[in-house]
Amino acid sequence: MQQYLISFLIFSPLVAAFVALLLPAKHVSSFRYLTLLTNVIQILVLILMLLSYDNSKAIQFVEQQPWITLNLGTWGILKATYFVGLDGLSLPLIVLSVFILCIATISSWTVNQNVKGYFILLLILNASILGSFTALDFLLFYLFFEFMLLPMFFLIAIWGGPRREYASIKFFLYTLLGSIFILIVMIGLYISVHDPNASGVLVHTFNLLYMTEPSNFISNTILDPNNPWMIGPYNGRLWAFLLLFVGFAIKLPMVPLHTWLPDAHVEASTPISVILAALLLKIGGYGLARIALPVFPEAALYFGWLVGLMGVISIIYGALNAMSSKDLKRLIAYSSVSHMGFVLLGLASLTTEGVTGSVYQMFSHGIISAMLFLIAGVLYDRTQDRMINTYSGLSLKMKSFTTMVLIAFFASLGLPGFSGFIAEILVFLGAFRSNSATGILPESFAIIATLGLILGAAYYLWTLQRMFFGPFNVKGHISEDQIFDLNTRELCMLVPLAAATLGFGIFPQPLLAIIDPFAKYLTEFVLTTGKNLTLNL
Amino acid sequence: MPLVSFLLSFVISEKYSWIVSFTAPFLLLLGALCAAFVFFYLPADQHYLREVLWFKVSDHAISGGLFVNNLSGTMLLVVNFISFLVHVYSVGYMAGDSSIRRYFAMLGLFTFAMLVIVLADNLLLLFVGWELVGFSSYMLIGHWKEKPQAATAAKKAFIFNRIGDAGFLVGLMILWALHGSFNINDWSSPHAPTPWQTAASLCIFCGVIGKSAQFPLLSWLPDAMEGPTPVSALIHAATMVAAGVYLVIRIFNLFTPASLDIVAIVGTTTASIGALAALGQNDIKRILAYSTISQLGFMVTALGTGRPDAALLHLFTHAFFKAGLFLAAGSIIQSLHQAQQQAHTHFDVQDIRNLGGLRKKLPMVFLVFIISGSSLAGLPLFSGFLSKDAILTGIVSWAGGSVSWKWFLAAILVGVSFITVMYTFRMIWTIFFGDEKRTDGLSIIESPIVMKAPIIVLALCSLWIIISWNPFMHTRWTSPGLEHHWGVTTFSIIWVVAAFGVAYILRDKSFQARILQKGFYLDQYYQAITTNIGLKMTQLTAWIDRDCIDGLIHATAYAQVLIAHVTGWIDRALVDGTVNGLVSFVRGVGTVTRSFQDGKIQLYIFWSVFTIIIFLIWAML
Amino acid sequence: MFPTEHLLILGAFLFSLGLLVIITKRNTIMVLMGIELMLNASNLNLVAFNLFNPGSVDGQMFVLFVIIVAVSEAAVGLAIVLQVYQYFRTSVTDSINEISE
Amino acid sequence: MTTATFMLYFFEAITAAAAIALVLVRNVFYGALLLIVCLLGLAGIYVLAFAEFVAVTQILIYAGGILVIIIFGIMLTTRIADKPLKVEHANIFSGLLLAGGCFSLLAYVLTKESFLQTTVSTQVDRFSHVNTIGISLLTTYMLPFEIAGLLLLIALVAASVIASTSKSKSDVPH
Repeated sequence: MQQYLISFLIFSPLVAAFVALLLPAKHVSSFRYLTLLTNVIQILVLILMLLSYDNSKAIQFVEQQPWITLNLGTWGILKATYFVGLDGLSLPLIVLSVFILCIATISSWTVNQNVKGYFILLLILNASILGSFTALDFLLFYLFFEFMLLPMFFLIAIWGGPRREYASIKFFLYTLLGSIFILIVMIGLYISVHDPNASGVLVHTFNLLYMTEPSNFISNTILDPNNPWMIGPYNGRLWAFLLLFVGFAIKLPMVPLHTWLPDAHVEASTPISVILAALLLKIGGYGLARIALPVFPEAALYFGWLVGLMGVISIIYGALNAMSSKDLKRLIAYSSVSHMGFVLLGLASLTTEGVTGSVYQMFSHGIISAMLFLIAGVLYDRTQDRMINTYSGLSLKMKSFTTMVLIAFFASLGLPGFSGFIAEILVFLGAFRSNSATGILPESFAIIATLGLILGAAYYLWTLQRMFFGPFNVKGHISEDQIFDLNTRELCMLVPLAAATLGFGIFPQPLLAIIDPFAKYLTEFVLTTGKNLTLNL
Repeated sequence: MPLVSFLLSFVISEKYSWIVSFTAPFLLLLGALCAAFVFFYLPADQHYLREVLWFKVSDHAISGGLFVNNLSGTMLLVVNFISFLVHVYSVGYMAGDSSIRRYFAMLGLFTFAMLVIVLADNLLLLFVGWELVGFSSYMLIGHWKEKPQAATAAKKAFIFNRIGDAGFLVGLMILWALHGSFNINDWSSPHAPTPWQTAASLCIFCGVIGKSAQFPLLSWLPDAMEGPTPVSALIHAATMVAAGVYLVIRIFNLFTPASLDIVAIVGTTTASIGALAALGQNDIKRILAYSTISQLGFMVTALGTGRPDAALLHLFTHAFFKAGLFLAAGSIIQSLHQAQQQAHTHFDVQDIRNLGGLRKKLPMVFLVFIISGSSLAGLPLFSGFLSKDAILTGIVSWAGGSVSWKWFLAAILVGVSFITVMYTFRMIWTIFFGDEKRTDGLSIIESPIVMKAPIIVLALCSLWIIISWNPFMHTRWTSPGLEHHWGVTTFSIIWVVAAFGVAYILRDKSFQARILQKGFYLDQYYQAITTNIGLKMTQLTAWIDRDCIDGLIHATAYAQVLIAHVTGWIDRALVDGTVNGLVSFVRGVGTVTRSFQDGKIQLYIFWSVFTIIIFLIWAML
Repeated sequence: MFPTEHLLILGAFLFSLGLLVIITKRNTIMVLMGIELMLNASNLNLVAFNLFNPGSVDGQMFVLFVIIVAVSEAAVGLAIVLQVYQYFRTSVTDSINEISE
Repeated sequence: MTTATFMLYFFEAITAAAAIALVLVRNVFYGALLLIVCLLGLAGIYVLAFAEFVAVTQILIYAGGILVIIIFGIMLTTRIADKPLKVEHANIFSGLLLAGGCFSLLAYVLTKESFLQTTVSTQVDRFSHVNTIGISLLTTYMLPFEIAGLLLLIALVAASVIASTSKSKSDVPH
């Protein structure tokens, strides 16, 4: 029974979407309740899974079904399977996804325009996010990965702000570019990897677990570790790693490739921003940890410094940009860039602390950024204005809102007691130790990255000071009675998030116990395998 | 015992859950009693440790543990006791404030965080408390958040702290890389000094610089006086700023000689800057703030000279007399405020130039000021004398026999203690002696008993008895290694008295040099740095983002569109051109076929028959 | 020798002329006449081909049936024309193109 | 040239001439009269081609029936009786093309095939045809005959029904 739980998670929203398709469009609230019901069911299933999850085992709840098997004659057999499972990397993200998606549904309660389409897209998005976090087959992963793009594009392009077309097309093109890179690598891997269990015949497989094992590569194929061919300065595997890195870094987003994010966030409606920041960005980090590092361990060692450097640049650059933002949502978006830089830094360090910290950061940033965007949404709902300069002294009028803002801001700037602190400190420790332990990142990276903390404090406090403190005043067309405190629905969304970030900040052990074995396995695997593989340069 | 301490923290957090604010002082009293219990019943030279697993990364477990020894026991007592007194005082001072719940909650959180610092057995936990202290101080400084200056000051305090904390964090990273552990007790034995060790200790000292307002990160402390006065007393005089000193004492083993030298230099610089700046201030709270900075500089210098025990002693005495001074100042401010409200006049009650001759109207406060101020100035028979004496003794023995730069530092410190006397005297003289200035004609009522009581208690604690029965001996506190040096004691007595005399002579002179008033323009430098570099950087990145990256993307997009246009033109001109013939033909056919559809029966017939004929011809040929 | 080919050529000729009438004349009744002409041309062919098979009268039978159909067609067609005329006040075919509007 | 042959040519000429005139004529009424001529000519040809019964039917039904209906139709659709109904010609080119094409095609086929070798006996019993037709109408062609009757009935009823419900375009509410 256990093995079908993941499939249940993935397909229940699809079934719900199908049901929603059949319902008449005028029963507006039925779609909301249907989606919420789906989310609640997912949460229940997830709790069931958490209860039976065993920290000591590697991949659990595995389900493997034949999906595509094509006999290509002399070309061998193309084999893709429906292969899903959970481990210490995906479980936290699944927990996060299910939780955040439920919050996003509650937050979508105010959507009034074309409700049917909206919720159907939301359900499809739900399924594809869960699918890509659990898929262990590259083709399946890629399918879900791409599938995510479609509802997201429409959700931004239809229910977005004034410049939504620009933002959605930018988002779409950027991500598509990344997808193409990933696709190239996927094809390369498909050509190069065979199924070791197939007797006699050559079976090309998409199984990610097989791809990680260097002995499964067919000799003299493009991505074979022993292949002496060079493409320019590097061999095929290094290029493939770089392509994957860029592909996932766009999603992450890493600094030179991040400009879709602020625009998409500014234009997207609140629940979409929440999903985008809390879940979609994580796919980038997830992909790096799941695919890029274990499949190309020697490239990960070789390019680790690059990944780490880009992480540091993202941290500093995102923070600086956040400081110069005038729009609250844009500020939060840039802070996301900055925080996701920690994920890169931690992964690049290839120390257990660093990788654990990265995954923890993905989780914690999911919660915190969701909260931040909800906060921006609350303000936007009231006044249709997100400019920081418009407001001052909001704390006098909106007391509980200010409390939530304080929690979110301080959680985001890494105050101890909140989950962000644990994540960041682990990343820092890992990154710093990296030089002595693995020799990948110089210590200076970690030291420079601490600047990000200072800048983070600076922009958040500055914002607090400008918007919430001082005498009460609003500019422009906003009347004072538009400013009122949180209502019950908004509290329902914000309080669990605040509780979660506090809880995981004070008692990190339950989550760390899940992540840690994975991080340990990953780092050991990458280090040992990567060092055994000769680097043809 | 640990359970008691645990309970202590728990009790403090309990208050966090919005119980009515009057329970807060009571709970604090409980806490203070527990701390006293801990302090007096803890056997000397023993420590108690209780660890709970906090979290685990790979094989390194990071525990949350409580660690109590003599040192932390003392600190525990100080923190709890002063915190208790401040709570009591606040009940009076903050009466009628609309957000009193938040105020007490934050005071509670602060005390809790402070206790975490005091009791933590590993640096990470200590860092947690460290940051939480910063956070609660942020909230308390910005308590009157509708005042823009308060918000700015709060922000400044937090960011300055944060800068120090970043250094602290780097230190943590270095230690983690070196030892794979944060446990303070693991480093109890001094290591061989390595460059990394020096770096680590200096980085952690960065945190101390931020928190204890040392040079160059000192300018936030005077600004932090925007907060309520009890907060200034608790946080910015007695406890939080002392946390830095405590931290260094706690991990003293970690510091290498090289780093200690730097610590000493920083401390001396701070002490002199603080003292000089205090001389130039007119705001009563700012005087006290700069004096705090100066005294902290003393402590840090003591640390740098390898005398953590002396530093602790000074920390201890300073906590009491400075808290007393702050609270007394707060009491003046409040009394005058009330008087002002009755008389409907308005002037800045914190400006000492507006005050004068208050000794008759506020005799009790005057007394407290005299006692605590004397202690600050280091007059004999007061606790301050003892601790300063200990520091000076330490520095003299550190400087050694030969003349070196160390003597230079010692000389500066001696000078600083001279200035300390001067500014203290100036402050007290201006406020309480002479003629009444703006306060003339105001009927001033003294503060209620809840405010008076803590002040008196603190003033009493500033007497020498608390420290040692002998008013000239400090040896009970200091380690055996430090000989009591009668020569130094004698010298300091003479020196202080001389300073007192000079101060009396110069009592009516004002030190209005702008450089002093502005605290050596440090703020302006920071302003310049942040605006010139920081804001330029943000503008630069924003520009890069908008123009370079987005510009590039737009350029590629435009290029794409351009290419699309070119290919489109090619399509139209060449491909379509050839096709166009076809197209025009097809258009002809189209118009013809259109006629099939225009309802003219005869054409329908024509075309159908025509087709049949064509088909037949084709079929036959 | 009966010049059968004459009849066949004449039939073809009449058929073509009938077609011409149908296409060129703009009056509905004339179009009907053209149809009659074409029917007659086919009748002529049937009769002519019947000559090749002297013993049978099948061709003539067909002619009879064609005539019957023609009668029906003419009756109904003219009724429609009348009706159309009363509706549109014209019997010109091109004016009756409401279907294309 | 026998009389029969001459008569054949004569009728053929009349028929063809009448058909050509039908194409050229502009007056509908004349057209109807020319059609009568044409049909009568055809009837003559039928007689010569040993299809007397068909010829009689042709004269009776076509000339007597259909043409009367047509002339009635012409008269009913002519609003003012004294002004003859003129017909405009349209699509002359395409019509000529089509008709020419059609004719040349048929002629080509006809000349290509070798019907001419077939000898047609003229020595047939002159009245056996009517007899044979009568018999086969009630035997072999029984069913078609009955159906044809039914068809006629339906057509007549339908024609009267269609013609009786009169509605003008201007009467129809839009």
